[in-house]
Amino acid sequence: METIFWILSAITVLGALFAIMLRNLVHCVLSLILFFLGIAGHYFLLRADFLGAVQILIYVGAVAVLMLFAIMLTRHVTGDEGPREVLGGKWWAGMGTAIIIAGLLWAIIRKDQLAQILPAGGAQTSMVEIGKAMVTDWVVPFEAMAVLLTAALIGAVVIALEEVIRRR
Amino acid sequence: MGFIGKGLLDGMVVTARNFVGSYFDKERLVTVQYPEERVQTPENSRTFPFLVYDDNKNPVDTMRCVACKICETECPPQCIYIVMDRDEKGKPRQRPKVFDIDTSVCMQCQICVEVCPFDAIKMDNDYEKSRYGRFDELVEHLPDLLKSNEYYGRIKPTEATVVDAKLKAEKEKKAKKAAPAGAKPPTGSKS
Amino acid sequence: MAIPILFVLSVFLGIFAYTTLVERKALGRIQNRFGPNRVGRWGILQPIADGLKLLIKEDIVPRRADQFVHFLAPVIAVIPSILLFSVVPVGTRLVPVDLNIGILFAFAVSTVSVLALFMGGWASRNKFSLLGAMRAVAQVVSYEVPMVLAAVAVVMAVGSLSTLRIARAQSGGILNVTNWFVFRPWGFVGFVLFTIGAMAESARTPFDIPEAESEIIAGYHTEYSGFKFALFQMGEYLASIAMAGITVTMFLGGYNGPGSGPGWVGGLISMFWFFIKLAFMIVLNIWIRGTWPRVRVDQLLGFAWKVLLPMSIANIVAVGMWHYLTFRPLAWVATTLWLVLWFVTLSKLAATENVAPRTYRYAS
Amino acid sequence: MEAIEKIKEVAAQAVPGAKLEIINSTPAAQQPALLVDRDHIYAVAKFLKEDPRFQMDFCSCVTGVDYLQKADNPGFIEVVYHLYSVAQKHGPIILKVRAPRELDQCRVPSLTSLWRGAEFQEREAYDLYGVRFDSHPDLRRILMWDEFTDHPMRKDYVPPADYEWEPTPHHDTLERTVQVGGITPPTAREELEKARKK
Amino acid sequence: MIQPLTEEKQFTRTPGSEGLIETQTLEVSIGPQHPSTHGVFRMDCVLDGETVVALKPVMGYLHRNHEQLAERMAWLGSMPYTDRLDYLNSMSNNWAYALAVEKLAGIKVPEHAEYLRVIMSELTRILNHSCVIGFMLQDLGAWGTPLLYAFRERERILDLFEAVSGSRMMCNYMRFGGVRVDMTSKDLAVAKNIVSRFPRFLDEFEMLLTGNEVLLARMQRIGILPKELAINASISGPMARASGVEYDVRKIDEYGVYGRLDFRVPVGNVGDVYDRYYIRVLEMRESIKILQQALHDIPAGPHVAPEVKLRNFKIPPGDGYGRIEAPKGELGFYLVSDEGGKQPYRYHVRPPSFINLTTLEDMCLGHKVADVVIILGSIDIVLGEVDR
Repeated sequence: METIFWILSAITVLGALFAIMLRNLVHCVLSLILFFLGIAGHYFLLRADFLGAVQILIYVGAVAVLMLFAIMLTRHVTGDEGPREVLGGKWWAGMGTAIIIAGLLWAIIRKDQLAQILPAGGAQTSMVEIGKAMVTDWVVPFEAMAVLLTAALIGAVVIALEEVIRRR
Repeated sequence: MGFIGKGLLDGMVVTARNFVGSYFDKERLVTVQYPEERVQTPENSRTFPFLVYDDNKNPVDTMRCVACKICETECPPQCIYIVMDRDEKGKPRQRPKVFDIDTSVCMQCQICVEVCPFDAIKMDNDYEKSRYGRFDELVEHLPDLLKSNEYYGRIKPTEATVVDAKLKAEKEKKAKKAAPAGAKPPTGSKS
Repeated sequence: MAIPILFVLSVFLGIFAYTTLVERKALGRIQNRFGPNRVGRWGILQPIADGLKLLIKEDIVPRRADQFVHFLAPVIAVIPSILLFSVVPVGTRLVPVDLNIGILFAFAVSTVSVLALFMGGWASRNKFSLLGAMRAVAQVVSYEVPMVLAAVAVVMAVGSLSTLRIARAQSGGILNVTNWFVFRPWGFVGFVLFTIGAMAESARTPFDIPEAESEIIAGYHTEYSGFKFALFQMGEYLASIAMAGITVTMFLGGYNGPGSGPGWVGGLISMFWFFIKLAFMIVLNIWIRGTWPRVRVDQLLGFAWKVLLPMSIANIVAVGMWHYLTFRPLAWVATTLWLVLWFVTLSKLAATENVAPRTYRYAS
Repeated sequence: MEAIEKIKEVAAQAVPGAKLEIINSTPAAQQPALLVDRDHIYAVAKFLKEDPRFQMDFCSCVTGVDYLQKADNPGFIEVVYHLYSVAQKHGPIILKVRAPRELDQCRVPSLTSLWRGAEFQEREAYDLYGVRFDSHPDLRRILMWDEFTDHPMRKDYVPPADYEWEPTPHHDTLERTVQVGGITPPTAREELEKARKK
Repeated sequence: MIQPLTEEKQFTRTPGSEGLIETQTLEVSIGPQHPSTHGVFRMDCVLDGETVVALKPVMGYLHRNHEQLAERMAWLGSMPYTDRLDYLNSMSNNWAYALAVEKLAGIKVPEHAEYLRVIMSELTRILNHSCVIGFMLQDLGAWGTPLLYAFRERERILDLFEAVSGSRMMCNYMRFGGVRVDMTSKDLAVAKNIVSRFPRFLDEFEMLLTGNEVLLARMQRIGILPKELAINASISGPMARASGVEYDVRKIDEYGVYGRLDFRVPVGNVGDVYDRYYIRVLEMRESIKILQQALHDIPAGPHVAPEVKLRNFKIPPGDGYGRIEAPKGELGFYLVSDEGGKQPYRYHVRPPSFINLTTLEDMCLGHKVADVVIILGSIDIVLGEVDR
């Protein structure tokens, strides 16, 4: 288990690093997918099967593919981008961010109960519990999210329609 | 009209019928498995020309071609090359010394056959002429081209009967014409 | 656990090899030809010959291609297809992995395969490949939604995502047959929707637009040769076989059939039934491939969003009705009416002037 | 439809200044043509297309013919238009127009603006005969490749001697190929030697 | 096939896309090596996404200067070369050339020969149309099923051609003043058999295709060619008739014995790909009618005019144009004879499929790449004829 954890972690971190460091945009997205898959692997390792599957389904199957699609529609898909400097001259900004995140993480690990290792309940329970939680305790945020997404959807349609009309 | 999707289902009925039919109906499965099975080519079928001779024992002397070069001039892609044979004194011998047909150029149009006044060149129906070489091996020379009248009669019986009858009649006419003139009767009858 | 996995790897790869042969033979007969019949009797060794040929072919990579991604794409194409088999219950005693989230896992894995198509098409640096990749992405993303929704109907009826439990839910009834979901109104509609979705997902005719050979040569695998090409083909065929297996599990009763049961004998019989049904699905695929022309990419997307999606949502409602109307005859009538109503409405909406019979006149 | 003399008369009235002439076909074909001068071909064609008596709305065939210099004329390129009427189902009226053979003077007005059907055919005539059609929308080569410089259907066209050796039984062709040089397979030389020995 | 990708040349901005999402057009060269260009033909397409915004046909890859070859040989010598123009329909090509020469030389063709010509050319027409529909469906992605059904029926017709003329495709069957060989009574019986069973095949073909919803959705309202443009662009044959042009050379010129035969000319209303498909089906049915009459009425007599010489055939100086309704459209031969008259001074083919390509771009604009190939398929080109 331990070994698998480390391998997965390495994959995840490498994926994340490549995603920001590679030159070619499509390569970046592919690395991002690697990162998503690593995260999904972690979920599986934690026996949160449902979350892992959803992670793949949503992030790999939909989000990343949409990103690729967007790149293809708008960019020079076949051409390489010019050399990109990671961080550029603003290395101090990156350092600052890293320090802040490290501090936060440290605080969380020290204090919060999130860091406590809970007994894994298995996939079935996790799925049932997620479902129950969604429609009981968290029903208001859940619905709010739904409304928000619907609004975004309608907005996108309206914008697209305007363009279609203008094009005619 | 029916419902949406009826046309699609109709199509599937047709293909299913053909699928089953191909196992039972010879009409539906027209493929011929070539090296094992062969189609009987019809009599008129033509591939490349050959030269007809009459006597099996002496093909070169009894070939009908007189090297008149009509086919050479009329051949649309100009795949025929003829050199007339001459004896030592340079007198024409009324037969070709060289008769080449380039089968890579020949387009099997049969015009040489039609224009030949001597019925000397005819169309073969042998279609297995593939060779390994692209150049010289595809040029057919006189020995390859000579084929007997029996062979001609075998591959194209109807046509050959007509030709034979015509030649015979011509010959008799010639003999009749020659006889009163007091010349020698023809020897070495071809019939 | 090892034995089922070995079983999956060997048996399904064999099925893949011979599916290609059966497909070529059947297409040949549909088109009044013989099909391959030269390698061995009835061409029985043809798949082996094909494999050997593809193995020893030169592997050509375009000079300007993205070498690494170009190499990676065919590998990625195969992995999810093989993973899909892990959740397909082949018999009562033979389930490779009984995941609680079986169906969800299947969908999650199958979405990854689109990445392979995209990577292959993008990395080839060929405009036709690129067009193919774009089409593949658009198509798979669109068809995922109605397909998942069609599966949701079954999940709702069973109350579980586990493929094994879905299969078990369809046992019983007369001869172990009448309880198959396809013999329910919502199940039938779901079956049709899911089959269409599965065909589109695995890019089979009439939805083979990512590799439409008459339009964009070979789509995303235009620039692949040799074994990489074979891997693409393998991934595609394996995915379509696995999708057929999932369809069988969800709608056609899975391994259930007359005589199937928990014992060893029943287990063997249940495997027999499963493979019979799988063969039926494969033959249906081939038959359709031999008959229908290909749809166009925008029509395909329009069909997915305008017809399949509303229909699958209506189907979910139908399952809800089925669940709450416990008086079965009433449930039958109500769900059937509901679904027919939707079908008719959607057909009316879909039928524009573009699809209409014509009349012709003769010149005077 | 009226006889060609009538058409000539009507056209001469409609297009003042046009020099018209009747050219006969072979005696059996009975397809006399109307020779129009270059400056008035467009007007005559437009008239024939639009006049309700003719309505020649279908330009069936456009082609060039190269007439070499002869005793009685200096040689010219002739462009022939075969016009039919779909509306009245009659025809053909054949229009001919002549241009000098010299490439820089070989120009005639394009009739593509009257009949789209002439577009590719005029391009073909340009490609094969070198006739420049003025105001043609897209006068490029169509059958030969763009880099080709000559016009192969002209009667005085000499094909370049750069063709590949073919196994021809005609030894003069073979000889010429070898003489011209270029890349000839060794078999060609052997073949020639053989032929010479014969 | 595909030019190397150069950033500057490859992408240009879509016209009219200012202020919208920035998209780039893609220049794709469909052909000359492409599965559905029916030979070596190229279409330079500019695509916006999948939509065609510009398209230029490029031809000439199969150019062999057929016309110049003909000007270097005797009149008869070109006859076998006409087989190679539209290699699906050698019989009607032969007829067009023979007709033009007969027109120039004033040869009267015996009636028996005229009937033989009608039989052969109508058989050619059903052969061509069924194959074209097959090719078109191939372009639509039907995996060759309709094409192979069409080939199955074509096989019987080709067998008849071989039995009569000696060759399946390069028939070289017609001669000035008639045909080369007479059809025996056995051949006529075979022809009758073909004709009697062909409607059954057509019914099966239509059951497979005509009502198919996918096919309707793919074909209807695609590649519309308006009637005015069709006439103006000299479009002929089934393609023009699908656009509503009531023009059939068989009816207008009444060459051969068509004046005596009873048949109708189907005409479409919309002028889209579907009309072009269905007009061909209807034309096949009419051809069957013609064949039935011709096979029934065929009189006895010589199969070739006896006064026409094979060798030293000469035509008096002058020119002339002869045309027929070939399966692809109006096929004409413009011939000029010079002094001597032993060979053509000018020999020009009016190839229908070449001229029908004129409006390819007009029909394709605004449609998808997938439609371009079926529009091209519905034009029915044969590159042997386009490039000559």
